[in-house]
Amino acid sequence: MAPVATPFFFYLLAGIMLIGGVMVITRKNPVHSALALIVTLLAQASIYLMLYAPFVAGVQIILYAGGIMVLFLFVIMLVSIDRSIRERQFNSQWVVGLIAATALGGLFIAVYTKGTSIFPEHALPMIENDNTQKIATMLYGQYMFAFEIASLLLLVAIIGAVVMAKKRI
Amino acid sequence: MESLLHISTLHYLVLGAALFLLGVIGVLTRRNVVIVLMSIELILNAVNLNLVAFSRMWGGLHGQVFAIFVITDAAAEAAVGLGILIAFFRNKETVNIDEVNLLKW
Amino acid sequence: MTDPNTTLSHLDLETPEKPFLDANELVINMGPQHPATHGVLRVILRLDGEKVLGLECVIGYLHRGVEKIGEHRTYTMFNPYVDRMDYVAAVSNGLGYCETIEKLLNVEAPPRAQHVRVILTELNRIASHQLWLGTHALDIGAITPLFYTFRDREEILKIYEKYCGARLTTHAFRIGGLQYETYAGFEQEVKNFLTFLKPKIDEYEELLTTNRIWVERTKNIGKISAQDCIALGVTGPVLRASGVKWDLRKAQPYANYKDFDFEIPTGQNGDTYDRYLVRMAEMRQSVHIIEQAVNALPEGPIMAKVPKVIKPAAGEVYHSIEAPKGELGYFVVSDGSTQPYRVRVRPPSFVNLQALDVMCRGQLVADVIAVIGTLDIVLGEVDR
Amino acid sequence: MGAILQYVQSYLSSDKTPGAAGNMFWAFVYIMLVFLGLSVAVIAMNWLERKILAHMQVRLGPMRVGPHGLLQPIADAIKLLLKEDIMPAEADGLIFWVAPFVVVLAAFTVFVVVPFGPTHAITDMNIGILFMLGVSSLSVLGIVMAGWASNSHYPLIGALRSSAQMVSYEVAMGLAVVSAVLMTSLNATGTGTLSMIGIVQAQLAQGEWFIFKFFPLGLIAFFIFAVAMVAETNRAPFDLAEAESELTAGFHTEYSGFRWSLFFLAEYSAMIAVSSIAVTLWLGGWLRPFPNLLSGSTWNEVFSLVPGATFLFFAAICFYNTARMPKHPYFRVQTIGLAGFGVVLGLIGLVLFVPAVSSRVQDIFWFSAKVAGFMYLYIWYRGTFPRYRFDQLMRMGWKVLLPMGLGVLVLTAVVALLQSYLWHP
Repeated sequence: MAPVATPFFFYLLAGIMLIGGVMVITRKNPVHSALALIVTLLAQASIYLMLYAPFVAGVQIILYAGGIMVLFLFVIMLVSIDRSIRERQFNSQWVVGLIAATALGGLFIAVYTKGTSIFPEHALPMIENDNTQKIATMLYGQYMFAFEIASLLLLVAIIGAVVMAKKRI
Repeated sequence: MESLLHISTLHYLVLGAALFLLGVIGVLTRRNVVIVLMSIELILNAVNLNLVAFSRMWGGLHGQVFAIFVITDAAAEAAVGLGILIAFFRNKETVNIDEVNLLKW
Repeated sequence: MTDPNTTLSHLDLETPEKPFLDANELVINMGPQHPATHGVLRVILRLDGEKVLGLECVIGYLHRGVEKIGEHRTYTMFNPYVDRMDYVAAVSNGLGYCETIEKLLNVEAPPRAQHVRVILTELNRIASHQLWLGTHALDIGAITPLFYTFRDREEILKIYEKYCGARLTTHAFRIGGLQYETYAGFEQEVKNFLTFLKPKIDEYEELLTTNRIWVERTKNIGKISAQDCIALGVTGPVLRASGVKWDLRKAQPYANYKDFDFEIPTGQNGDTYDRYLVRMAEMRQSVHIIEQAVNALPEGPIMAKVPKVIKPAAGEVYHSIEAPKGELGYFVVSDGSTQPYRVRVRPPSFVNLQALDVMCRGQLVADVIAVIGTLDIVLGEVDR
Repeated sequence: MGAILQYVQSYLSSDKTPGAAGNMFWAFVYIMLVFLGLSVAVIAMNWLERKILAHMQVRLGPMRVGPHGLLQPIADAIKLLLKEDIMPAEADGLIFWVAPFVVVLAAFTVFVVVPFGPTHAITDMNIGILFMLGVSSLSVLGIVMAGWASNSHYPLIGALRSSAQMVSYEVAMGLAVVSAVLMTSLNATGTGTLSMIGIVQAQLAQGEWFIFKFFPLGLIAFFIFAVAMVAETNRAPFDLAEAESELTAGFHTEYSGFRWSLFFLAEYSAMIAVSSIAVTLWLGGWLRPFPNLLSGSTWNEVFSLVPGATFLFFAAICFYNTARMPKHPYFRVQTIGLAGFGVVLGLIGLVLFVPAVSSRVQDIFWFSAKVAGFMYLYIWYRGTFPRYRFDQLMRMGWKVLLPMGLGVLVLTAVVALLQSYLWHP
């Protein structure tokens, strides 16, 4: 069954994502932030499904929500958070940060209001059924080099993480 | 109203931009390193959303492939970032980004 | 995270509160209400992650003042109390006490009584080892051996029940011999039990000895050297598993153990696996001893000439026997009255428990459980 | 009204899953059926585990509530529902409250794609197996949340342990799954599939269950998965997260009553879920045994009788035990109950002999029978093995299973490549 990009689901998921995003940056307790981020990520996976990208959605769930976020939670539990909760939550440059972010937002609005015309009215047709196969062909064909580089990056990241986190090597 | 009910690529882009902004605000204003790292994840996700939305718009898969690369990158970034965080925490016993000032003597 | 109420002595645990990732951090109270501490033992663990940096045992939760009670009871009246110390090896406790008082009185139990004593005590050793095996395996996560050993231990308890009416705290022996003559068919029942038990011991070994997980969980865990054992006064299977051939039944024969032929099983590594093997071998040796004793059971009286009111001459005596858990000693001081002036018990569990810290350092939390199990402690005896 | 009826009927002749056919009514019915079946399976599993474990351990197990303790799980459920729901004062309320639901949700959602038969699945996703692995990995989150929110040492250590364990074994599990998925691509077009139904159909097309494919490669991959799935569900001998001798009860130490029972429910449905992955990937899913050796319509007929015969066999066991019940007025109700249970089983068996029913239900029967085999294995492990220590567990995951998984994956690819060159040069 082709996913139906109904407005209802879009606005529901977008609402969840935005609320989750706001929670991420406002909660005192990092565990709450992480859980809000997980909700955001899962909603985003659903949005990927609406965008005819089931494989990316699956990867999003398995890697982001099931992998990276567990890592985050793990670390949050390892470092004691009692102290940081009692402290001030926002840094001293928060006014500057907000102004910069607002400026960036203004930029986005400007670009999107000006550039709407370049988007085609209707999206081009897309077949969902062999999405995974096609992605696989591209990953192992056209993007082979990038794929290998990414694997190298992961290897470096693993070694780096181990070197930094381990007390005695 | 009509444009609100017909979900076009622009809707996804606006959502992505909003998430990006949230992430930027988080990175710029929070003191807790963990939350800063999570805000970076938000930014990366906003980018992914745009990539997949554009991929949908053009009917190609390059955007999706690129999104997968970004997710890989995010995993690497999270692993290294959290590794640094743990090393930092062990030395300073805090997760406060204001105190990451070893270069400032 | 640190419990402010923990009393700390040799383990300088009073380091300031430090986060979990750092060394010397986590202090955990295991027990006294922990399912794997075999009663009310409280262990203060100092952990680095899951690695044990040191630990301290806090005991006394089951203290009933048995030694003090002894000073206010006559020699005969105190006899049942000793059963309540190591309640899974009550017969051994009784044997030790009775022999101590006999030594004080200079009487000797008649041969038939000696034989019956050996039979019942060795049966008790088997029962105690069975209970140890079941609970030890349960601690390591194998739940099935518990039911097998309890099924077979039941047969021993049935023999006790038929002999003296009690199953656990038997009060089987009296000063100077036995209270009861064996019941009709006692010898046959014991023999039947031995033929029943031999394949069962193989069955326990089948479940565990070559089980890879069991071997991985017990080999090189809780190692203790022979020197450490001797320095700490550790006795029993724990000492023998470290390679010291020391068994009071051979070294200072009591009762009539010198009449029987048996081996002292020893290990080499002093780890949990060796202690397991030593205890399994001891069960087979006990079977062997009982076989000899029951086949050579002499006729005759079961009670020596002991006065109705026991009033030993003033003096003191120390006598120890090889209880299932190690050297069980009684030091009794008499002032010539009907009540002991002082009774001091040297319980094997209490002394063996000292080795816990040595055995657990550098191991993981899960190994502490295995080591507590392998020490085979009974808190009733530790706290008395 | 007629339109609705037509909508409902339109699916019946379809050869697709309700999700694929886009029929919301039947999708809903299937969801309800799967949910119901799963609940019944968990209840039955509860009883069976206690009984089988008890018989392994020379004891009887529950005997009081109902004949042979058949009503024990229901009594337990009532007890758990009526118990006071305790929340520690220092706990993080919201997370403590949400955690069990997350675990249950993750455990139940995976059943959306489990194929009980070619048409008996709620839906058939293009990314089926990826979806299953991904969603089942979400249950880690619930466990971590529960352990952290309890604000107590033992639950926290239990949660850390189980999250580390599940994340580690997911890697080996994923590699084993990939090698099975690789085998699906051995067809004319050379493209495999991630869809659960597609995987079983690939086994049907290749005429071989993947456990026997490229012997022993399929077997090794299956073995890796079979070990990893026990670790993934936190069951013995990998039940470190709830090792009662070490951590009292692990991450759910502070839970009681209804919410504790949700963890219980999630654990068992997760066991069923991973078993169904294993069955789908390596044991031919809903396919009947010996499709090649005992082929032909006669054998098809014979095998179609098996479901009914199985139920009749269970009914016979019930009647045998009814006859063995003590003849005492005290046991009258229990005897009648057992006989009634036997009658119900027998009636189900008889209904299963009706060809129309049998042909539709056969797939479900074979699938469930294979899953039941795995459930028995779980119980058997629990009765036999001691518990691994945490570092040993990690060493096994990373140093044994992971290299093995990589090796099997590479070898499978090499063999598949050689085969394709030899066959289509």
